[in-house]
Amino acid sequence: ESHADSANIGIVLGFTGPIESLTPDMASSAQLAIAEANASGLFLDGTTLAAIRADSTCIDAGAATAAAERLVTSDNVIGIVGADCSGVTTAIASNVAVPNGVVLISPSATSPALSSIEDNDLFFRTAPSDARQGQILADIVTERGIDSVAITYTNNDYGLGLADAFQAAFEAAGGTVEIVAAHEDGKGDYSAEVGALAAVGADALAVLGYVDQGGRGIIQSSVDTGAFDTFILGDGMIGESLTEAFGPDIEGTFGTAPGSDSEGFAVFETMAREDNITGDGPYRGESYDAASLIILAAQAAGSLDRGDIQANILNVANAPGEPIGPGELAKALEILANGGEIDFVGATGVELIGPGEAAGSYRELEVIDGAFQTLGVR
Amino acid sequence: MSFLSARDMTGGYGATDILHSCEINVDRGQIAVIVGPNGAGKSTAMKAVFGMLPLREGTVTLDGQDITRLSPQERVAMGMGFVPQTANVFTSMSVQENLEMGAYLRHDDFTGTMEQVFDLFPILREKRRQPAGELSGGQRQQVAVGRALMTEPKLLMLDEPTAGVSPIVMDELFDRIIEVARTGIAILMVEQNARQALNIADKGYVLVQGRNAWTDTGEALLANPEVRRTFLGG
Amino acid sequence: MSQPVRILSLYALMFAALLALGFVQSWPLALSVLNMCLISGIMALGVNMQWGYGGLFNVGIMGFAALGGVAAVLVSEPVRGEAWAVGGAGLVSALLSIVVTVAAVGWVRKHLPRRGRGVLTVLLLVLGYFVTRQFFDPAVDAIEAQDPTVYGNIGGVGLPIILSWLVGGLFAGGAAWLISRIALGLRSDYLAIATLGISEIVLAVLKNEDWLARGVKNVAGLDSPVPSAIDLQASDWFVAFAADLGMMPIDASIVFVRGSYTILFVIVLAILMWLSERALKSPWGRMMRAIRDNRDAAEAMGKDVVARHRQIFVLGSAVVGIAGAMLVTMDGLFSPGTYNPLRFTFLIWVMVIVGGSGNNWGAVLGGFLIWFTWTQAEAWGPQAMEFITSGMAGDSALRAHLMDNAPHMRLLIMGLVLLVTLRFFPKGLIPEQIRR
Amino acid sequence: MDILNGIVLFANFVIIPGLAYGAQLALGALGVTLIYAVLRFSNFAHGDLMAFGTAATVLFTWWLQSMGVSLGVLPTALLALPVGIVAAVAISLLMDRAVYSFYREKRSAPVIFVIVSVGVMFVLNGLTRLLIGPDDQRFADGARFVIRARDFEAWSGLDEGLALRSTQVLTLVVAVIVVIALFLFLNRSRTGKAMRAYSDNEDLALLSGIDPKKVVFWTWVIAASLATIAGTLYGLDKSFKPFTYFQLLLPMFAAAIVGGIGNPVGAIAGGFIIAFSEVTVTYAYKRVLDYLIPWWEPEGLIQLLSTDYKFAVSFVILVVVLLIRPTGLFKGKVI
Amino acid sequence: MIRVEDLHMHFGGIRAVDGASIEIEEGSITGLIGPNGAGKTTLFNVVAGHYTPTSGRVFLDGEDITGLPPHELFHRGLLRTFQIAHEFSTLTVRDNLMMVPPAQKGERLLDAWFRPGEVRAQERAIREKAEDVIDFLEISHVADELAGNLSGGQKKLLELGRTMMVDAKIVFLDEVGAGVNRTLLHTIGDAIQRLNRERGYTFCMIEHDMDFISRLCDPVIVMAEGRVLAKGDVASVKADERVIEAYLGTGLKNKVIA
Ligand SMILES: Nc1ncnc2c1ncn2[C@@H]1O[C@H](COP(=O)(O)OP(=O)(O)OP(=O)(O)O)[C@@H](O)[C@H]1O
Ligand SMILES: Nc1ncnc2c1ncn2[C@@H]1O[C@H](COP(=O)(O)OP(=O)(O)OP(=O)(O)O)[C@@H](O)[C@H]1O
Ligand SMILES: [Mg+2]
Ligand SMILES: [Mg+2]
Repeated sequence: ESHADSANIGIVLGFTGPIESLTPDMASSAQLAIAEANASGLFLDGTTLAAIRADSTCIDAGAATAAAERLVTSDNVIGIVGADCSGVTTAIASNVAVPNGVVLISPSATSPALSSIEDNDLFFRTAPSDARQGQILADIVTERGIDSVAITYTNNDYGLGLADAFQAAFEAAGGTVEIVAAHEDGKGDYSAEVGALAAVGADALAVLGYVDQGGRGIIQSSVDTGAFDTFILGDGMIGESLTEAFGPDIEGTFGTAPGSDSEGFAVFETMAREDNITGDGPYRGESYDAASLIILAAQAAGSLDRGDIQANILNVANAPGEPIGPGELAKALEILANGGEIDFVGATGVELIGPGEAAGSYRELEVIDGAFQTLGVR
Repeated sequence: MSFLSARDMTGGYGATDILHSCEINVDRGQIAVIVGPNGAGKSTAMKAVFGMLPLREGTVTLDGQDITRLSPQERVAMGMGFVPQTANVFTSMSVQENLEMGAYLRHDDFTGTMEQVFDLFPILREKRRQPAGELSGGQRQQVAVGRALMTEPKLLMLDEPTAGVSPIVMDELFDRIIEVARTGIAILMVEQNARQALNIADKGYVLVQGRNAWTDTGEALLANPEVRRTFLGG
Repeated sequence: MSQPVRILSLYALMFAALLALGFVQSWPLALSVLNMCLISGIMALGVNMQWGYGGLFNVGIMGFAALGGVAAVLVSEPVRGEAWAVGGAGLVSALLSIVVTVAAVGWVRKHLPRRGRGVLTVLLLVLGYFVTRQFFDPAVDAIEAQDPTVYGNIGGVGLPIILSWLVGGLFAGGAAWLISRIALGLRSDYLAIATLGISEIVLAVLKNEDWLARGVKNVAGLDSPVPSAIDLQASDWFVAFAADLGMMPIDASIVFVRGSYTILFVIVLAILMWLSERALKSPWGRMMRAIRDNRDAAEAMGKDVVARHRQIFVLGSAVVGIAGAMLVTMDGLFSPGTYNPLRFTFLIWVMVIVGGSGNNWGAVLGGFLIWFTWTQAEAWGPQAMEFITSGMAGDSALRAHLMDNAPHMRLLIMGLVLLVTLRFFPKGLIPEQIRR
Repeated sequence: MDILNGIVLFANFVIIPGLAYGAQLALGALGVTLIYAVLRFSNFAHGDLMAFGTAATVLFTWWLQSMGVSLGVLPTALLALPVGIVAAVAISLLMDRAVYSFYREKRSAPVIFVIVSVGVMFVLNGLTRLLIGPDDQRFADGARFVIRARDFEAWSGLDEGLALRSTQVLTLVVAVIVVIALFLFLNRSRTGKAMRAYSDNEDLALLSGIDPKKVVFWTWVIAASLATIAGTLYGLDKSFKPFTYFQLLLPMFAAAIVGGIGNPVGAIAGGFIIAFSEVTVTYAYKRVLDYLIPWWEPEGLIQLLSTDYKFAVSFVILVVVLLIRPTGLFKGKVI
Repeated sequence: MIRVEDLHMHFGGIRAVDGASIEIEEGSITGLIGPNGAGKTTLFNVVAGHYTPTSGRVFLDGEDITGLPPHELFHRGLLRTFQIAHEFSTLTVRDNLMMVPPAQKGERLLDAWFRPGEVRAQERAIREKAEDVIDFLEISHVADELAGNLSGGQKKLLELGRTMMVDAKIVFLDEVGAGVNRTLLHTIGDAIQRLNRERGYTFCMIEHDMDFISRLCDPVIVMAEGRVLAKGDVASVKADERVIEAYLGTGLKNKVIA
């Protein structure tokens, strides 16, 4: 069987707009996987992969649809990594991916509602649904003996979903949630939110937002006014820039981030650093994994056909087979070429369950001596 | 050649010409008055002399110097002052500030001139702190003239300075214009109160459809029955 | 160039560009861009009514578009009996207490003497607020607790979604009517900031009142007034039909779906355009322009300026609402997070001004051009950057930095297109036609 | 003691943040209002001009920091500020020459300028990101706090802390100085009056010998300097991210308009109104009241409205102010 | 016909109208004169509904019309012109006139959309009327020009023309003569007299041109500092010492030196 010399993978992320500061690193991480496959020369007998980026704008469904449409119908991508924000992701899934039969793997859309869209089994995500994380986070908080918290979440489906899950689990475990307040990302000032949050006298503040967005503003304001010292962080808040900025001020702060073993992610971090991906925003590992899945599924299918790729995603993502960590794509391609089986683990411990989403194991992290340390995996 | 000499002025706002070879001359110390029906192009001629309207043809010279290509503010610097017919005060600025703006290019002490203006228009002294936009129509007109007087120009151009001012103020104003002219300043004005204006005019221009229809001394024009009938209301 | 010739040639150019997109890239893409162009054109038409005819500086377009959008949800979603069972009574009671409060306040303001009226009004309002909350809060909590990850809202009334285009217009028009009672006395920029504020309030409500349309959790999978591509691909007749046309079933189905929308949108636009043109060219249009030119004089000439302003404000907003409902229908998704002022207010304004305010054809063309650029600049940006950096060494740090930030060329290019167009057409592509 | 605690608590979470944010908005609004007052349009590019000027300042600050230059307790960025200002002024003048002047000559309607400024906004938006990228950048150094909350507790023996950041003090002081200076400049100085005259009636200004080029030049110089100062102070206090600066545009406009656009004093007042309406209405007063009225044991948080509606609230207040005073608190312009 | 009772209009501390009481007889041409800033225009503005007075009442035919908006007064037959011309600048001169007649079918959207025939018929009639007015004012050469491009005097004529488009009961003219060519002003004066005689219009006019006033007006009301200073026929007013001192003056001091 002969293959084309080259094939395209689409990356649809919000390069402009509210999360423009997160997306460059996510895209680079996805391209890291593509570069790795290309470097190995093993992908489908030497077919070269190219990444084509398109801008989802995060919020403008119309523009995102047009962008994805371009990738699919004009650039003939074999699969799409993306999108980011749930709204545009839904729009792309139902208006472009599904009608065209193209696989869409989102590294960051975590909304539970996405589990139930009509996707013809074309939509996958490497970021787990928020429900589980909320539970785990609540467990950790309870175990640490904190029994009253204030919650602030970024006002979108991710934040709200996570906040709801966390609140439910925490209250079920006997804790009290004193106040829940949303914050909008990208605003100029968060003293109003912090003022309200601080006024209730909770032991700790759960910040379920993004590390370089409103979440950071909340922490900044809280630290500055001395409102809280301990923060409970969702996965979107984990990032070195936080410890760089606030280091000693937030000692003892803890949180969760997806990932089965700290090793895998550490490897990925090193790879990323070597590739000049200097930021530490969320969803970089997930992006790498999403791109890897498309590549591996194509390899397993032995074809660039969109339908074949879709059929193989779950096969490569889950056991049985040889576990594959980050940086081991060459090995995986080799195994698949030889007809073997793999279980892609990647940077974040990929395990797709149910309607094609990550099962989600989480690392528990704590700020110790001004840096995040992994305490364990759940 | 006259102090101000505009010759052969032809041009307009768009495709059609409003002015057709229009000519206007004023000497130092002279009062020249332009009269004519509405829409004849009197204001347009004034604007053309002041460089606010591009001329297709013709030249304007001041004191022998060709100023046809100069911008309005360069002409101000050369000693020309102008009171337009409409929108002739800074509505959001106080009366006093309006007068100060008239003296914008002067670097000497102009309090004396301002006192003179206040003496001429006593109401303005009372209203000096009020925004000009809140003044009555006639009061505004007084501010406008006052502003131009503040520049102490060598050539003073007034477009219907007496429109809307009361008779007593109009008389004062004409008196003052005569006085100003006597100090050697050239005065060019458009008037619809044509009879009074021609009365004090050394020179009168009757403009009809952008052309010089009659040019003569004020007296002679007043005496011309044709002019009287068609433009001065009998 | 005479006006009709100008209109024809500019529209021809625009369609040529869309055709080129179809030939060079793909037809589904061209059609989806065209559909959005049509929607943008309608929105621009609505804004043009307000600004171009009436001189009303409405910067709350986003809010009206969102109201139209929520209509799509409320009209088409199936009735959720469970939600109404647990919270319906509460919601209805809350609504009733609002009505009673408003009626009471109205009565007080009409019948009581000036003195004491203010205090009583405030008292009544406070009382009404608490009574309403009394019914409202438990009802909302109950509704939102119903299966929150998938529903947690009251659903809709289960009618065909295409009806929502009308309802969306009514919603937006109704809101505009309310606003006009409050804010239309304001002028120029003051009206602008007030409408902007009100649209932010509308959005805050849509984002945070989950019981209504799920708030930031979005409503996805809305009905479609046209057959779905998947169904078409699965039906034999269509596959056969596609084969007859010599197209792949997938491509054919997508073109079919998009094309159906195009036809619907064109019909709506045509009707609105006919009404607007006719209105603008009638004595009504003359009166509106007179009001815009000089409000005081129009008032002195016997025109009820306030009523006319209200009328045009309501109509224009309703048109925006219709477009908002159409947009949500086509996306199959209602997502309040989508609505931000840049995209839904300022971009529309850019359309109107670039196209030519005061001229319906201009405003619609502006909608087309700006939307086209908005989507195409997305691809042009990186291409332009590729070109700019092509002279640099492959591994230069500057090049890497520039390529990384290439997506931001999108806005830059958008800006340049806008500036260049307005430079050559300072009054818009098809300026207001003043002489008749 | 309790009363003191209550006051300190309120000051720490409402008064001080409100003042600081208000001053930040006010500084931005001043620039908006100045452009509006003189050039007669709402400049949508102001937020991105702020971002651009600040980006230049940030880059130069980094260079200075890398050279080991520092200002001790004060942030190094203050040293870099002139460079940022020069950059912002340069780009403003360039934009004016390339874009706005054309429409001025054409005597275009204000709305054309507004839309053109949206175009300029897009361009600046792209340029800033090409220059420094879209990310969050930190460039603050020096002493962050005048008083820390914990230190205050220890020092005063109170239960509640009070934090005061140096940037807050700096912003407030600068805002006050700038507004006084601007007010005096516009109302007293020759150039300032010329600017007002020009904005009032361009033709008549020409007739008075005012050089429009000079007026326009100074307007941009001042507006761009204000933008850079505002942007840098804001960035020092929070952090620098271009997108946030764009987002600041709306509250800044709201501030300028509610105060009465075209009026510098109005801009300041407007800034504080917007800031305080955000902070006070959504604040949960429970603990403050606990201190002040110990015998009253209120249920709930005594929060007038949840923070979800913080923007809605500030806009409601804005609309109410406008209904009472249709051209803003300080009689703004109507164009 | 119009009765103004103890009218006050204050702007902050400024008392523009300060207790003026005026009566305008049906069928008269009443002149309103007075020094600049006497409050004449402000009085007009109050009567025509542009300002709500600080205190005092205005009656039209015995009916209290204080505070009614201008457009309602228009429909009761009360028209006014503006001292500073308020033309509709982006409408042509003809459209400026044609927009005036009330109760135009085409101004109602439903009719404009669905009854084009009736609208057209009405338009024809209005257009004819507009042409008459244009001819009368001698501005036919600029009939298709934008009103914003007219000369100062032409705008004044247009102001007057608008009031001629309808059947009014009473027309308030605020210095229509200022800036209008004297010969044309004569014609306008004739027209005013004709309208007054033939159609029974009542006029109240502010004017500074005493010749014009003398020719048309009886009676004449003199205002100063917000109050009525004198009232009577032209001759008596002209002879009134206070009026001479405050308003008329004694003529040029510096006589012309030939
Ligand atoms: N909006 C306003 N605010 C403050 N003062 C005003 C306002 N309108 C008018 N005035 C003042 O009221 C007084 C009367 O003004 P008005 O325009 O009625 O005079 P007038 O009699 O029409 O004079 P003229 O003959 O010059 O037109 C003036 O002193 C003027 O300054
Ligand atoms: N801005 C303009 N654009 C186009 N045409 C104009 C403009 N201003 C004036 N005109 C036309 O030029 C002609 C002459 O106008 P101008 O203002 O010079 O008249 P005028 O003699 O001053 O009349 P008046 O005594 O009424 O002030 C008029 O027919 C007028 O319609
Ligand atoms: Mg004139
Ligand atoms: Mg007057």
